[in-house]
Amino acid sequence: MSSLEKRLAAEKRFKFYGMFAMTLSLFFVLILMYKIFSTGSGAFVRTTINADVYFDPNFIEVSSNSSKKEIMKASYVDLADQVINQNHPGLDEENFIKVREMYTRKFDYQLRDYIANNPNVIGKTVNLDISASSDLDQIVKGNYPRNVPEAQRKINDYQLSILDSLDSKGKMSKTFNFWFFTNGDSRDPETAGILGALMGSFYALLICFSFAFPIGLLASVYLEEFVKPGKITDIIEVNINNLAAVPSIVYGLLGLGMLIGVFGMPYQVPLVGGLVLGFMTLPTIIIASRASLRGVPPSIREGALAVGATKMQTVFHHVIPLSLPGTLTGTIIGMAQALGETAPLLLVGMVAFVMEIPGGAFDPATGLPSQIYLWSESAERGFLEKTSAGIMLLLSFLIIMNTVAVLVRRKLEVKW
Amino acid sequence: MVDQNSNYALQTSEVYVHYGKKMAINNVALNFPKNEVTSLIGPSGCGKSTFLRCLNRMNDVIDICNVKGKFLLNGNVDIYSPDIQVETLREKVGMVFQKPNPFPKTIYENVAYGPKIHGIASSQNELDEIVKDSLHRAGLYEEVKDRMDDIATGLSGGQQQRLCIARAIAIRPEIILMDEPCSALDPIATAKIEDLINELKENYTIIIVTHSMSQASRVSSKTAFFHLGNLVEYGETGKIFTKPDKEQTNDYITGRFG
Amino acid sequence: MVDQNSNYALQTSEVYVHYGKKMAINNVALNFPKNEVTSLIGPSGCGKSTFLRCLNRMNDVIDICNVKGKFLLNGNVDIYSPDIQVETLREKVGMVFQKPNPFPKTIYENVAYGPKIHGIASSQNELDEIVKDSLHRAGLYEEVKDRMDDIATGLSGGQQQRLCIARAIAIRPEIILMDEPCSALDPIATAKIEDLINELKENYTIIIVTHSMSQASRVSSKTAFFHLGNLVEYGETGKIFTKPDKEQTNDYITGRFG
Amino acid sequence: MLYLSLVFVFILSYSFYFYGKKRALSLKFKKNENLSSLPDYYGYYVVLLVFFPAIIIWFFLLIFKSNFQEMFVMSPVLFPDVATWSSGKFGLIMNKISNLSIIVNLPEIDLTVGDKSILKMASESEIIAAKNLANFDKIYGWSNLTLFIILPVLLGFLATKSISGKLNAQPIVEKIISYVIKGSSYIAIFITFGIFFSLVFEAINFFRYVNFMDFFFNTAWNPNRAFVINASEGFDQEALKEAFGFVPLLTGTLLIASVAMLVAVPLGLLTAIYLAEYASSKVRDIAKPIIEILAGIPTVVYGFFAALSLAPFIKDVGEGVGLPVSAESALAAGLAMGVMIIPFVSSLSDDVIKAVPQSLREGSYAIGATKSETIKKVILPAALAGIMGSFLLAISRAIGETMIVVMAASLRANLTFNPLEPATTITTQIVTSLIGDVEFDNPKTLVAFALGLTLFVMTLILNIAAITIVKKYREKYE
Amino acid sequence: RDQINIVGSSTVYPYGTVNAQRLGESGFKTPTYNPIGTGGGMKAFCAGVGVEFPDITGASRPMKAKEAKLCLEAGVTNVIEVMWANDGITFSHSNEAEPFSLTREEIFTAMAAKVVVDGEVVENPYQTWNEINPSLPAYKIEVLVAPPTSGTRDAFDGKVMEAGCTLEAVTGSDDGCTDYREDGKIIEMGENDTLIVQKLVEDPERFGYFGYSYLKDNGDKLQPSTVEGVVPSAESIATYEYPMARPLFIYLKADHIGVVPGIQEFAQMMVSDEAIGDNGYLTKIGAAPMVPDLINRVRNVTDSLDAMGFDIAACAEKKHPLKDAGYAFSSGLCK
Ligand SMILES: Nc1ncnc2c1ncn2[C@@H]1O[C@H](COP(=O)(O)OP(=O)(O)OP(=O)(O)O)[C@@H](O)[C@H]1O
Ligand SMILES: Nc1ncnc2c1ncn2[C@@H]1O[C@H](COP(=O)(O)OP(=O)(O)OP(=O)(O)O)[C@@H](O)[C@H]1O
Ligand SMILES: [Mg+2]
Ligand SMILES: [Mg+2]
Repeated sequence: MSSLEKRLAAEKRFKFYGMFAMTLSLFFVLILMYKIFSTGSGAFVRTTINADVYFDPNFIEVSSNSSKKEIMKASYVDLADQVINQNHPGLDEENFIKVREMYTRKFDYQLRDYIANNPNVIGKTVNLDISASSDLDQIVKGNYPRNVPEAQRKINDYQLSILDSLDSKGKMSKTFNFWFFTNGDSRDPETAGILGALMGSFYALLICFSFAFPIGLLASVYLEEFVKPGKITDIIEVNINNLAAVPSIVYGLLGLGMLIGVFGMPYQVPLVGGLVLGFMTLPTIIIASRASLRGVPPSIREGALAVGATKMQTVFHHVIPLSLPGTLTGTIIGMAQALGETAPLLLVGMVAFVMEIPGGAFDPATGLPSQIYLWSESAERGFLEKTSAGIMLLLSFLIIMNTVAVLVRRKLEVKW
Repeated sequence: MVDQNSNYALQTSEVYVHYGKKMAINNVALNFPKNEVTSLIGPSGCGKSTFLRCLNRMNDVIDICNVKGKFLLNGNVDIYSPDIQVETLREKVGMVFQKPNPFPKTIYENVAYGPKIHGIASSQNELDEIVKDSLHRAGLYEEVKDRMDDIATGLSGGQQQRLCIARAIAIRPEIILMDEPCSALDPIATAKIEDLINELKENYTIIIVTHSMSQASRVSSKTAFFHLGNLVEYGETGKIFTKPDKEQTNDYITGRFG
Repeated sequence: MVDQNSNYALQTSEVYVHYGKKMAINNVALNFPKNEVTSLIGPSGCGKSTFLRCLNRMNDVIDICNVKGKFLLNGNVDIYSPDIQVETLREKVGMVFQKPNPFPKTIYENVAYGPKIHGIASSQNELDEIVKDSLHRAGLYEEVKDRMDDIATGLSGGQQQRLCIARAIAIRPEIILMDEPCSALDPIATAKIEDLINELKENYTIIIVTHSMSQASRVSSKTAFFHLGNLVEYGETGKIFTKPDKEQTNDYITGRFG
Repeated sequence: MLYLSLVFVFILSYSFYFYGKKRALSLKFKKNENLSSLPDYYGYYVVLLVFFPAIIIWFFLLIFKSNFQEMFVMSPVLFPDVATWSSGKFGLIMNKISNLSIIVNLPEIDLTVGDKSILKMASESEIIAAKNLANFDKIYGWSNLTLFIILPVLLGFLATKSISGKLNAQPIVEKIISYVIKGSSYIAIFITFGIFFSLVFEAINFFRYVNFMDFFFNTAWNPNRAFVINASEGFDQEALKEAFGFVPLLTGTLLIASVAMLVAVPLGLLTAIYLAEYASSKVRDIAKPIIEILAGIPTVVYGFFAALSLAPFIKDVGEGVGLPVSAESALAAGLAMGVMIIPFVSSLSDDVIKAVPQSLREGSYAIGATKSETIKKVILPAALAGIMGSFLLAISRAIGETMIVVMAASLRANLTFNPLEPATTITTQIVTSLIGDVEFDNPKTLVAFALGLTLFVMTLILNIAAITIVKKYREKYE
Repeated sequence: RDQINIVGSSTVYPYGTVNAQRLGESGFKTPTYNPIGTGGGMKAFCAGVGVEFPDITGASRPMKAKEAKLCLEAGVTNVIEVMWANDGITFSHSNEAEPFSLTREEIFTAMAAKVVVDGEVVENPYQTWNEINPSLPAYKIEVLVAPPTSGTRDAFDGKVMEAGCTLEAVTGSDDGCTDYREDGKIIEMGENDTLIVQKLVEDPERFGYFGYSYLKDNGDKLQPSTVEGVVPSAESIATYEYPMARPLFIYLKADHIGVVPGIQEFAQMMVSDEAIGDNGYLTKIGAAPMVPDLINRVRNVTDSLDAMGFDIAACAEKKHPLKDAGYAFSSGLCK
């Protein structure tokens, strides 16, 4: 009996280990999430300064019946200066510059967009929340301390006093930073957004998926179902396992040397980035897919063959559907890795400052991880929270991707 | 020697089968007359399944299995010739396996699969009809008619076996190979299958592996007795069970074997 | 009602089993006397396997299967009580499945697996002895003695089934549940297994699902007839097969069913 | 446009499948012809005859568009000396013209500053060429569209008409599909060659500077020693000898990867077992994708986590028990990396464990085995090949990771097996060498290629060894 | 292609991108910038003329003769060198700690593998700063350094380690001047300055070196040491009075001007008063302007697109018009 007790204790222990391992893994996710969220949440709000804006026709080159194109092309720098003068009466030239620095540099763009959306506002006064500059924003959010000597601050004492007086008048507030979701990269942290990188990653992953998934699936089917084990399979198998171990940066070299160098594909574009990521993901998918193909019992194949299905039909109708969940897991993980990789993108030019939002797989673009990497390298304090927010967005992207795959996977999973 | 006799649905000779180095069938020659039922009997492990699986080239899928010999379908088609399309062969030579192996799909799809890929039905209605008819003949229809969309692996052992029979007859093969089709069936279901066999033999040729002597004598006109990979005796069922030529056969059927 | 009678190896009452919403066993009460063989018979799909699997809680592993009822082992152990160790239970109540399911390991390891985990053998020699003995009793030893280190999935259907029997008896359970243990076996192998059963019943209690009436009458002293999840009749085997109380039973055994 | 036409190809192929199959079936049922193939195959046959030409046309139009443009635009009439231009110059002018072609017909108001700036710098003939190009593009677009729609549709109909009972579609289709499938797996070989060729030339260059033996057997890695003495003498040969010793990188890689695997294998495998065998399907459905997130968190995050949270923690603990721990340690990097690769093990193993047939579990339970015994003795052996695959992927990922190592374990090559000391890995050195400010043909940069090639060959040898071993133990089960 | 493609140094990246953004605001397409390092940038830039090659490369050091050769071989014969500002390398630590005033010799003595003690070359024995100079605080010696392939490291080695090297006097050669000690006191980090800053904050006794812009943005956390008594500032860097200063460059591919719009405008903006004037947008983020005659010279270059004597063929032969002009950086040109 004591042997049974031992066995049961072993059973309990084993189950506990399993549970412990799972909990620990989940706990790691939690910690990392916490790390990211605690610094990143700030990026979703931005500090604004409330001002009455008089859309003075004297300072605006366009009129209420100008076309949208004209409105978008005109300059609003003077109007912006005028607004600041009105909001802070009696500034001399030197102080004006200091106060101007408290507002976002793209203030005039904000005004422009407002006019473009409400053309008949010209000549009227509107109360607007104007975005503050990132330096001010960081002070207000407490990410940059106020109490260090003036020389070590980007916001000087005079600006601080203005800030305090604005604050006491209740003119400082915070709004949701939708720019973060609609803008491309920018070197002004307050206007920097993730959309460009998001689209870049989206196109790259689309290419990666369209390349790696079908080819990975077919290759594993070939190896598991169609060739008799022998020299060729061995060569390919060794090859694939070896490719899995090739560091991602080397795939970057491949992209640079072959795709760009030999095939003359363009630099910096998601097409090449996606292909390189696809090369990288391919072995992961193949290895996972082969493992799950192997799990399909031979009796299923025999059943299909016996009713006169061809090998091809047997594989495509019965074997692949049963192995798809495993293939999908490999794809999820491979794509997750691809989504998080910077190194190979660096060499094919997809780690870059790109402001314009790419419209397709042939436009210059950067990817989410590249963007995060670039922001994390930027000296400006405002990019610190952007980095974390970028990571949050990347994770959301990942979660959406995973959810889709998990839903598909669950649909395909047959219990038997 | 194979003679080109078209009274035979299948003719085999000089059949040798090896699993790797292990010999499983040793120089067997056996012909199967058209529209008759032939039973293969013999002790477990003697090579009945192996031999049966040669007849629709099912052994092709086992890597280590090596089949040699002559196999003629309808007196003229060499089923192991490279020109032969193994799928057409298998469409003509249907099979029910010893261990039921339904697809992990719905009951309906299990039966409809064959007709679908062979384009046997010209319309959905016709397909439904085929499925229903096949299940009916296999004696399963009543039990599953409300569960057509359940996964087939949730059926009981005997139900799975009948489903596999339904699946095999749904494509209307010329020859049906059955590897112990009634092993998991109760007497009534067995009787139904035997009725089915009797009905089918009007148009089809049937080869059945069975352990039940009584079944063999009930359904088959010819019987072949295997032992240790050898064909010991072949002949009219009646004769085999009453006065076999060989000692071994006699021992086996009287249960004095081994 | 379950009465605490220790002449019974197993007592069950008010057993209901559902697969999801589908009912498979409906209010069955059945007791199994010690050191006797009880047969469960009934048409395919009537719930024999389901009922059998309740007796060693094998249905626990099917998510959608829901078992209710009272089950007493040796008159005092409630096998569904939370205190019970399902492993001990299964060590005591061995099982042979309807579909042979050897592990993808060597033949030797398949049989040695149980004794090993239960620590039955004290030495390698003893273990070898147990394996040999079990295989021998299952009538398989002669066929596989040279292939002990081959993977068991390469065996023929009947060989696999006997291997599973050997595997089950290797741990020397008190009660053995056998789900059609001879379905894939030829008469001789069947006879061997029946001999085994006769030999085992001296010390063990055996519950066997079978489709063969003759087998049931050969090996068992009690027989239970199931139909559509209901226990229709239970009694002395002789009585059940000669003058059953119920019309249904009579119909079934005379093959006039359905 | 480009994408739309691609979608069009797919829709077209899809509908032709049904069309072809229908035709085959009608032959069989209405005309009572004997089909020589399964009806599906006639559908596929038509699809292939539609799909491949359409795709080829698509690529053709895509790739050769610029050639057509050039042929049309760069006429010697406008540019008399065009024949003498280098291809670079040709490309530049072509680019300029295509930039111009977008704007030449725009009204003044629509021009941006950038547009004006190229207009200002354009010559007369370039502007004419640009106008030509704009016209050409219009015609080309339309003719493409018609070509693109008409040809595949026509082909499709012809192919469908050609279906007869005698046509044996199956071997044709299967042959094509099998080529596609075969091709897919050969891509892996092409990629391998691609990688090999991307590395080998520069690696050879490296070995022109540094002796083979020195590279593989030196125990000191200090690329900084590789400096130029003066212009005529080139590199200081003595110093070069000592600069690039591969050994400490190898040990560093092994060290960090082992730490990572020590974390990931037990945690991942146990998690997989728990998810597949113990957890309720609800828990599994939720926990599995959450854990998979670990694989997608950008490595910068792990890097910061390892460098700023883990490393100081390890240091504090270490100093607490009196061990000398450096603030940058292989342990910190390995731990973080281990966490990162957990999902490679857990998710993939979970899948293969799930795929083990239920009847095997039942067989084991019926003998009275506990769950854990069943898992250890029956399920894991049956799933072994797949589990090994997951380990392989995990360790590959660990070897390929750089950011975490740079941030948490520093870049110091250190010949040690003590995980409490700093260490660096081969891949990390590859990345650092590649993206520095040093000129391209300096051994400091070239060593990246040599390292890449060495790693490549090393893993190749390991894989060949692995496959020989695994082949002996592969078990097939029903 | 109508969008400028810039590649090159990650040191120039913050400036180049701010400038790119301004160019974008003025009506051009905003250029892209790939920070693949000076060396990688040169390689890509010199790969050829044509739309598939970059238009501009940023460099944290002058083009080398070898690179010029590469350019020439690929047909890139018209290159315009724009030296547009200076950068200072600061030797900093946490501002929680006591300020340091160092000499280059002291830095060398703290960091070098071998140093001179009592007229003999020995393995570096120093554990704390006050062992080197009793007036320094008794902090442990620990310095985070950039990887050997980084330009910052190169510059630091040249300007500090070699300049402060005491070995030469004893051994007669400058062998080993740039060898860092290998006893764990010198920690090689990747080019991740943000991380270095955080590590410095974590352990106030540690030092690190990096570009001046990092210091500017992390004034609340870090303080620079004075070197030879000079505080790093825009002025002291511009005049090279601060010894750890270096020039920054961009190189334009002249053949691309007029094809890809905005190349010239980009360069003009970069050297305009608004950018590198006293309150210029590049100055504010840490670029130190150049001395007036150099500024005038470079503005001349960008306006007239006349390379003013910079010729890639000459550069390949290590000739440069400013090589003998006597600037602190002159000797590094076209080396
Ligand atoms: N896993 C399952 N899921 C759903 N229904 C099931 C499952 N297993 C069995 N059933 C159903 O429960 C009923 C009883 O099944 P059981 O396997 O007990 O029959 P049986 O008497 O053993 O039949 P057979 O002689 O054919 O093996 C059948 O209708 C069967 O379809
Ligand atoms: N896949 C295989 N690999 C190796 N040996 C095999 C394989 N399949 C069958 N055998 C062996 O070949 C011999 C014949 O097997 P076969 O399955 O034909 O027997 P059978 O007559 O059908 O027996 P049963 O009545 O038990 O099903 C047996 O000894 C068996 O062990
Ligand atoms: Mg058999
Ligand atoms: Mg059953």
